[in-house]
Amino acid sequence: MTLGLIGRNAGRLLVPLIFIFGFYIVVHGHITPGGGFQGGAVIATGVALLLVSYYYRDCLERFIPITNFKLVESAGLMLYICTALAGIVVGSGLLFNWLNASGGLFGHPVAYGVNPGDLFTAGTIPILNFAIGIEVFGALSVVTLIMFAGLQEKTQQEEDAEAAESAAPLVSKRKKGKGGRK
Amino acid sequence: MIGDLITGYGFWNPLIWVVVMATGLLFAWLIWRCGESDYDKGTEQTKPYLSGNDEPEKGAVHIRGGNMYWGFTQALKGYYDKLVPLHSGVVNDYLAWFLIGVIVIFVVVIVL
Amino acid sequence: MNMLLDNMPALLIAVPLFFAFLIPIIGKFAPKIHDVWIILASFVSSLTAVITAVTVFTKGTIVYVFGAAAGSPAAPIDSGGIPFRIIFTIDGFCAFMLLSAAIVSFAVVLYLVSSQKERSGKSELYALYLLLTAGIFGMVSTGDLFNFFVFLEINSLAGAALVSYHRKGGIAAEGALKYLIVNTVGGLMVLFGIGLLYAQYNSLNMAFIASQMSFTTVNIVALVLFITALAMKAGSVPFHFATPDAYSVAPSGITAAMIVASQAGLYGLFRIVFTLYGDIFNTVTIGWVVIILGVLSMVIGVTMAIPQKDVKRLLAYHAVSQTGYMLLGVGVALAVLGDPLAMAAFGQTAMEGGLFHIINHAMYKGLLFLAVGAVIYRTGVWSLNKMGGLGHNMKWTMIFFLIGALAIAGIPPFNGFASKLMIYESVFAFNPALSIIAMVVSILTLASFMKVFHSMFMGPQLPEYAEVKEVPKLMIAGMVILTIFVIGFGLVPDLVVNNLITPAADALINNGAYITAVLGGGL
Amino acid sequence: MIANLPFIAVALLIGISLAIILLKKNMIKMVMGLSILEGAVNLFLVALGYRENGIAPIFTSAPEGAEMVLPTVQALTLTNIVIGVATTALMLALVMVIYKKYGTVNSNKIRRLKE
Amino acid sequence: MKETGSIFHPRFMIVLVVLATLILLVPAVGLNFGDPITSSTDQYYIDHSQVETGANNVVASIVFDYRGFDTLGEATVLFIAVLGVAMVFRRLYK
Repeated sequence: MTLGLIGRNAGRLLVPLIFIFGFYIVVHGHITPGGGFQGGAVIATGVALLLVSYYYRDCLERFIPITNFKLVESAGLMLYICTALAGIVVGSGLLFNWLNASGGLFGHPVAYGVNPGDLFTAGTIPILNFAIGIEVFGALSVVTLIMFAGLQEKTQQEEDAEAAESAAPLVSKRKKGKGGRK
Repeated sequence: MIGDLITGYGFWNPLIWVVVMATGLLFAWLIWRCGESDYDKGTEQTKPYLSGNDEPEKGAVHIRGGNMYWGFTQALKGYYDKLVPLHSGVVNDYLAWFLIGVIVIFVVVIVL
Repeated sequence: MNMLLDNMPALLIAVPLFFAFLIPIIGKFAPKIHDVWIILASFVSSLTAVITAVTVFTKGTIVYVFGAAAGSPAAPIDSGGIPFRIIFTIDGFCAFMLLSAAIVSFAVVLYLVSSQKERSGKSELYALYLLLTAGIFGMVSTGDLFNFFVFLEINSLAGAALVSYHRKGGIAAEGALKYLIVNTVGGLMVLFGIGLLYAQYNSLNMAFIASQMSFTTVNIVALVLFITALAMKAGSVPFHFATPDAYSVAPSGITAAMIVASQAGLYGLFRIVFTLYGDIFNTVTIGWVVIILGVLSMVIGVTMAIPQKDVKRLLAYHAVSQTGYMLLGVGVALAVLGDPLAMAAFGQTAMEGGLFHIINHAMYKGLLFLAVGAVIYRTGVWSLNKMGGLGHNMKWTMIFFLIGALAIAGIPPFNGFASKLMIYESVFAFNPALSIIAMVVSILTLASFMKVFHSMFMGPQLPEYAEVKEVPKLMIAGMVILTIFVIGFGLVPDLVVNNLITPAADALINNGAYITAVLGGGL
Repeated sequence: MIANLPFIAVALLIGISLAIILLKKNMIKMVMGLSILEGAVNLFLVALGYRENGIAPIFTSAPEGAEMVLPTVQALTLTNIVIGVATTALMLALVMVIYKKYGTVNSNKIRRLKE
Repeated sequence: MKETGSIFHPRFMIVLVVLATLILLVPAVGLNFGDPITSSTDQYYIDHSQVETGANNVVASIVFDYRGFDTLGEATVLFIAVLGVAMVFRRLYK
């Protein structure tokens, strides 16, 4: 079950554009409207588009398994919490904005008041934006994928495995799944 | 003293309680020792006497959980007949109870 | 080392989150170290909680500012004395709740690792369990209302997801869905109330709002929403319906942790009623509302428990019933809050009894759920009608269950008696009828546990359970930890009351200290 | 009172969502009602922060000297939206499992846990 | 005991909803739209966020700096949702 030629090609054309647009929203989160959540959600829309234009089992499962998306999500969260913990390491509180006005990465001197904006300002905020962008992208993609997979009918083998699991261990003469409930 | 819990009316000391209980048990044990000593294990004396009938099978004697307090629930039948259906298991009802709570508490707090 | 100690309140949340976020990566690359990882994670996070609590009890209230440079106060001068960052305010009551959560969560982990050995989806289970712990820690230590809401949602979602762990033919998903829907509505109502407060005081900080609190109709609406939604989280009648549904299908270890999770809702209720609204409002009315909720919970909880046939559902109804005791004790204190004479005579004792019951309930109800879970682990049966004679094969489990049952029924010398005694005597001075109801409920509790104990462990050995063995040692270890606290708190209640409960009660009654700790003495 | 039209709209939206979750028996519709409830609370939060003739609180290429609307509530709304997404996802997953096992999404029939 | 489910009549439910909506209409009387009673905290954010965080977007500076801890919690909520969904469907995608 896939879409027709037009659908698939439209998906193929649009997905890179969606990804780039989402990435733009993520990186410019601290100077324009937008940020990690919004950009991550836009990127996840691209994944959803792939999902409807190509079928789950045909495309996504082969190239990017669900567990990899979970790793992506986990990586985003780790980036967030490590940036937060670095605040403790440099001698301040958790989530301290230790990169701001440091002169280095994202530490450019800031122009105050109304200004056109500089990408390399705001210290840890772009990093955290990026982390949240990765996290939201991974999370929404994996939720979409799993729920899509959940729509499918189960095979008999899976049913058996599940029934075997839901029966508690030990005791031979137990009726499966009753558990003494009405 | 360690263990004294002042409750406003007096005090409660579990350590004294434990000591008193232990003494009581000691006395009980002493009294028990004074009993008959010609009670032998493994003879006819230890077998249950059920008016001469055979002893029933083990699983049949056990009083199952569902049968206990049957009398209690039966005596309070009117109460339980009203109470048990309230736990209907429908989510809509749960939220309706929440709204009832909000309204009633709001009225109570506003009026009083 | 000093750096770590200074940042302990932050690590309280950061450590479990850090360990939990790594679990999917571990599940992918090294699934064998799962068990070690979760035990380590839980140990470290419980250790941070205990260290934080001890620091609070020895040095006084901790105020921790997130994201600030080192040494900056919560309410800087240049902001006009407004705390504009998220802060953690950990006073005696918070520390007390932290301690109870830390003990139960560590004991449950030992149990859980052993009891879920054979099952799939462990990576998710462990991560969610850690996040549930983090949610409880966050709820009880935050000083910011919106942050409280966020942790409330973490708590609800992690709880609901954990409830659906065993499938049981869809019945677990049903319990989880009911729990989740009810708690989501509650959470959104809490957020609506937070919005109402924010609209008037333009701040989300509890201490700042408490210092500005005034008597307006909008505040009453917010108070009503807070009371109902948090009572629903705590599982008080008539908002308790989802509680037995969820508890009866959750894995037993998880249920023990969810007891603490629901008590975090109770914490929020007490904190908001006392600290935010304690000065301005007519506390007699609110106190009586809390008392009525408590009495209803006690009576309906225990009477619904008696005819139950499913053992975990029975225990869940007892959890509702015991929540009533806490509400009763604290409600009496709330009703006499404006009367210093009555407060000194019995209000303080009622409050201490109610708070003492929180930690006692966490311990013995956790123990009971673990013991019942051990029986279910070996037999695979929930129904009391099918059990019997298990005392022959599971002696240790029987002993632990007996201790828990005696404690919950208020039999000396276990801890339930000490707190119940304090509640009875102080409530008797307030209103004798309430005290008598509490005693009758206690008797019914004993009767109900007689039934459970008899039908599970007593009687001749049944043929279908001839092969049942004692549970693994790690599960026993989890129960032993809780048993030590049940017996210890029962034998030296005065030490616990003087060192843990009195600071907690003082922290609730004296909300000026809370405000001063955050805003400084200037205001 | 009529100047407070957004707040009235919030109350009415909450009323609509409560009516949905109380009266509809279809679980999917109940989840939709919860989404409306969450949207209503979000609307309330954002409406709290509005100032007359305020602009978005972003300094990039903003008009000089204009008053800005309150930014905190916008941040809170952002957070609450994501929490709402997470809740909805979990609820829908549970409804899917229930539908698989029970064969229905009618809340009157999803009551094996009762009494 | 009837087996039809809900114990409340729909009409009663509608009365409940109407009463609850009336309670929630109280803020519409007590608050002013477009004119916040006080704006001390927010004015502080607007005035100082550029200096303190270097971000032009005040909302971003609140979300990731002043209230960054909330954002961590909210990312955790999303993580929980993913774990929960993965756990519920754990048999289906491996």
